[in-house]
Amino acid sequence: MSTHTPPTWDLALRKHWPHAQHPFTLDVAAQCHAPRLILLGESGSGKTQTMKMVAGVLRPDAGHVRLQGHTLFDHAAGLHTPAHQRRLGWVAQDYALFPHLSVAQNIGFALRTGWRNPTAGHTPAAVTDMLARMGLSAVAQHLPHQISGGQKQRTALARALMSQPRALLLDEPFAALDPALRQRLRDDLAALLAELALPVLLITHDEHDVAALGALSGEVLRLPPPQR
Amino acid sequence: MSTHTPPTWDLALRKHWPHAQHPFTLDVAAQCHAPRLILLGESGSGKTQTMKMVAGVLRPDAGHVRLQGHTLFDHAAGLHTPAHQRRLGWVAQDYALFPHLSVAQNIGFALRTGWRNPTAGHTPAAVTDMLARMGLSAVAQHLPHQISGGQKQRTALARALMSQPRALLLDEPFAALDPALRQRLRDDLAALLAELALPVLLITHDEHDVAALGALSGEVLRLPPPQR
Amino acid sequence: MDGVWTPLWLTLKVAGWATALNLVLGVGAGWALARLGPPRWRLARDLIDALLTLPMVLPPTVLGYYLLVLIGSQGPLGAWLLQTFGIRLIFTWQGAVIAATIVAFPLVFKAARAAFEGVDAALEDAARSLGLSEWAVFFRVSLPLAWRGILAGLLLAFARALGEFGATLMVAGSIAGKTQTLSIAVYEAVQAGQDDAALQLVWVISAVCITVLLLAGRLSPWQGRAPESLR
Amino acid sequence: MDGVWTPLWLTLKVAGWATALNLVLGVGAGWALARLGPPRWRLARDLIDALLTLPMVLPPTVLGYYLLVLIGSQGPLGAWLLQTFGIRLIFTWQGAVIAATIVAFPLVFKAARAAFEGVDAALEDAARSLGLSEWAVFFRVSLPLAWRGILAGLLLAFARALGEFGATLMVAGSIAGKTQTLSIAVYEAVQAGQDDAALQLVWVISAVCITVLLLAGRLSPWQGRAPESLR
Amino acid sequence: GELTVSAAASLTNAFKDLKPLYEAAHPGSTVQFNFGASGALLAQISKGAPVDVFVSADPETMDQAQGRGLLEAGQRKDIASNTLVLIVPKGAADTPKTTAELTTARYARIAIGLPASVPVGRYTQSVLQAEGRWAAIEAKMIGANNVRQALDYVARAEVDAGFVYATDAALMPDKVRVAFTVPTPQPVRYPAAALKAAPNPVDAQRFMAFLLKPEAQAVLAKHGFGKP
Ligand SMILES: Nc1ncnc2c1ncn2[C@@H]1O[C@H](COP(=O)(O)OP(=O)(O)OP(=O)(O)O)[C@@H](O)[C@H]1O
Ligand SMILES: Nc1ncnc2c1ncn2[C@@H]1O[C@H](COP(=O)(O)OP(=O)(O)OP(=O)(O)O)[C@@H](O)[C@H]1O
Ligand code: MOO
Ligand SMILES: [Mg+2]
Ligand SMILES: [Mg+2]
Repeated sequence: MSTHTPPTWDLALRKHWPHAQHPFTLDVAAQCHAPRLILLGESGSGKTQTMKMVAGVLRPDAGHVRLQGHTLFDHAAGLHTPAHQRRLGWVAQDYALFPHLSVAQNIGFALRTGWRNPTAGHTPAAVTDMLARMGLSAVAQHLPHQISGGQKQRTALARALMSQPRALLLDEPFAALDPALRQRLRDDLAALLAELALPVLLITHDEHDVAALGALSGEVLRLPPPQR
Repeated sequence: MSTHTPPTWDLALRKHWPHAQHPFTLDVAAQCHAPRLILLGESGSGKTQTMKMVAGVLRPDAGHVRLQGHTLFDHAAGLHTPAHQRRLGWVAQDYALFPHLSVAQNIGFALRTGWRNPTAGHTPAAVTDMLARMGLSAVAQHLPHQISGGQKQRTALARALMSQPRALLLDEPFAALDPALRQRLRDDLAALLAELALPVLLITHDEHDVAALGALSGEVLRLPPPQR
Repeated sequence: MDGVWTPLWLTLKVAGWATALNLVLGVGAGWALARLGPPRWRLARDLIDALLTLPMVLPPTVLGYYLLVLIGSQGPLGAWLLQTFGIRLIFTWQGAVIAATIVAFPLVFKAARAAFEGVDAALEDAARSLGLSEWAVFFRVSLPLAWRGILAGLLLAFARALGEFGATLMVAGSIAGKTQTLSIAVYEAVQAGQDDAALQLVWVISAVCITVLLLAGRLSPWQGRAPESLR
Repeated sequence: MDGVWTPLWLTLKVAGWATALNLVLGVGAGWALARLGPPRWRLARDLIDALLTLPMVLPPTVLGYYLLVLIGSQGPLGAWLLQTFGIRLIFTWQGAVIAATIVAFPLVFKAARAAFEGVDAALEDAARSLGLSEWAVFFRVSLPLAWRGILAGLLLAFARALGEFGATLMVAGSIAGKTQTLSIAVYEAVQAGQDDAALQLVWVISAVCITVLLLAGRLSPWQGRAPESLR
Repeated sequence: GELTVSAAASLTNAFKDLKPLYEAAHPGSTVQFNFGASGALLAQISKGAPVDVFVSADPETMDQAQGRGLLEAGQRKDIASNTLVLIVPKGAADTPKTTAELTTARYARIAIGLPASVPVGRYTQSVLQAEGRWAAIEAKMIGANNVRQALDYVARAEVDAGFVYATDAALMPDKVRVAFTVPTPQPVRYPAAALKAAPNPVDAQRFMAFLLKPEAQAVLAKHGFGKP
């Protein structure tokens, strides 16, 4: 790796939330040459909000976001790539599944970016494969409110993976899974990541996740505890 | 403990979900004399649905629910205590926080059962205490969409504890928390439970939770994996 | 401008009462159709829904005529009211309230039904489990969460009640100072070729409507999530 | 019954077009007010909202009169249309469509605004992050999730367009077989004291309305979560 | 006492001028008017509206009232008359002299009150039928909901001619021009009657008498009405 290689993740973000009782200011900066960046911090320290800013759905007050040398956001330069052009596979903490679409339709959502949703009747082969890999084949035609917490989380993960992202943003991707399944998916994902060489920004509370997904080639960004 | 003491938890539940592609049938039975019953099972095996039937928000097709000898539901006898008379502190997997109420109002929700919500201005002393205990004082006046995942989970837990329940139903109560906070709350809760001698029905993926909350005086009900 | 205050006050009284009655009736009916009965009664529900929408589809004058047939002192309901309580509704402002209420009812009812159907049932379950009776669940969870949609319906109903004159005119007549509302006055001014007076009244009625709508917009204590995202 | 078919067909044509136009206009305006501009522009938004509700508050006949002034061949808009495109709207069924559209517009607009405001912005964000442009987000997420509320508004608008005649009649003139709608026919029958004929027409119009409402109820592909809980 | 008079809408302006005269002549009495379409007024009266005096715009409506037994025979008196006129827009190039000219291609649209419900339309129809021109002119007819609407159409030059009452034409001298007076087979008369069920029979009789007094007739004449 030459010294001229730009950092995988180059984040500098400032954002202030005004609130009558308890305003919150987030100020993070990290340059990470490893492909994985792990965000750690207490509950409420700003991990999820940081990830939203990287995803492009929340606009920082100042700073920049660069991925492998590509600038996605630069306040000073007035540059802001809209979320839909960032191609980042984001798994939100609360999953954000589309309640009007089946599990299969949710997973196939990003396969077409036109103005029509995937049809309910026909499931593309790639989606069928993904369903099987995630152990979701049985609930493929269920709506989100008809599946369990763990099934929801796997659907969100599968949906992000199907979008052919150039990086993954994972907000506690295995929190709702039982240990066996968590282990399996973690290994699966690690293999996939090794293969695709995808950069990852990961939020997790589980050291095993860190070990499996980050330790080999990861750095850790630790957020300060929230002011009380 | 005399042999005549009724079991703490006496569950026999059957429920069928018709679904065109993949119907699901849940059939669980357990008699547990220990105060804690731990529900284990793969993702999608029916843990959350079982808990909903115990809480009384989902009606089983057959069976019964008895808590320390009190019958809450008996299909054969046509008996069904409505949820609002069961006094079970239920922490749902997705928290089910009231989006129109602040964290403090959510926590104080059950203090009055009349037709008016707790006022926004005044926070009762009991709620203030609970906020402090849960590390939520700073976000007391925030609305649910303004707080983090872990803060949501703690709010749900606090709300259930404030309702003076005669048993607790906890659906992965610490999944969204970081290890340090999890440890602290788990110990807090264990102490509280020991003091109040409250029966608990617990769903968790974390062996440490089992160890801390269940092992001393717990039994485990293992649900069969979902049919694929 | 002097002759404006009496009809203005009367109009506000009639529209206000009609809106208040519809708050109770429309919200009640909307809630019942959204929440009562098993899901498979859908056809029955949709049929009742369609029937309750009918006041919208009849020309107001025609509706007013049938109302006259019903509550006139010769009509089945009117005769009973007159004999039992000595109440006469024709040519009274109370009659105007009834007419305006019926004309505007579907607006609140349909808005309320859609709004209640959009409320997450899991939140109602959570409230039940926290010890709330069905009544308390309604007032503390369902109603606040459906309020945005219901308020939209109520404001439409208020505006409609302000502007309605077909049915009102039939039932209440157009008696200056007694049952002549602003919109009837506008109508009469236009009919009588008094374009200036008509336009003046149109300004008044529009100003009233805008004021009330703006004030009522503040009535929504929970504004919901402001769109924070970027676009 | 023979004389029923022509006005019936005309009525459906006018109401159908008015509803379709409002689907575009009302949903567009509702979305714009719900999603555009920063939250602090709330007063401006509420003011526009109130202005767009005004067609509701004017008696339809009066509205029709002003419409005549505007789009009549001497009116500013009408004269321009006539000179530029040779289009004359007065006394045509297209004129009736315009009148009915304006009268029913607030019903769709307000329902749509409330429905879009109820859509979870986090879902729209998720769709953006999955590569969807704003247009695609609108059609694939916002619109389906707001559809229940919008449909309620559309059905009201359709019913209102069926029943409206004050403004329609003013603009379209009652030309037998050309612009005479069912509700005008009912109105005339009632006015002329032909109670039997009126009642017959009322049955027809009610049947049409109920049929359309029931059919449209099926138009909601996503029925949302059926209340599964107990009560 | 208080007197309620239901009067045809076309009398609105004239009757409003009568009110102070009557009240001055009969101290202690107040009149309230209820203006509307004659048919609607009849419907209200026959359904029990508390009306003392009814003034309709055509004899037919009063005949119906009599037929329903709402007034004693001999109680009705004609109080005014009107004339049917053909009007054209002020700026019209030429002025027709006879109804025959209306059948020419120069007159494409003619506003006529709907004969089924608008009295002026009924008079027009009977004139044209007697002249044998109804079929030709009906094809050009733009139906108006009431006479005022026909007047507006002519005033705004949306139609080439229209049939209205002389009193209506007098409302807009600067916008319409009276082409000629149309002689009607039956004269256009406004009958008035005190009603059987009048809550205030004494004042009803007084008002009937007042309507025929010279000062009242002078006011009616000022508004363009003819002698009864
Ligand atoms: N709209 C808002 N207004 C005010 N404060 C906000 C708002 N949104 C978020 N916050 C605050 O921002 C802080 C960071 O939230 P964030 O969701 O990023 O935490 P987190 O690190 O992901 O925590 P967790 O591990 O519990 O999910 C929280 O303390 C929260 O109260
Ligand atoms: N309305 C429904 N229709 C059909 N199937 C349903 C419905 N609701 C739930 N199920 C099915 O019931 C099963 C049990 O769900 P439940 O939420 O109880 O799982 P769980 O054990 O809590 O899993 P997790 O650990 O992932 O939360 C799931 O496989 C789900 O697909
Ligand atoms: O449609 Mo109406 O009768 O003019 O209010
Ligand atoms: Mg978080
Ligand atoms: Mg679960």
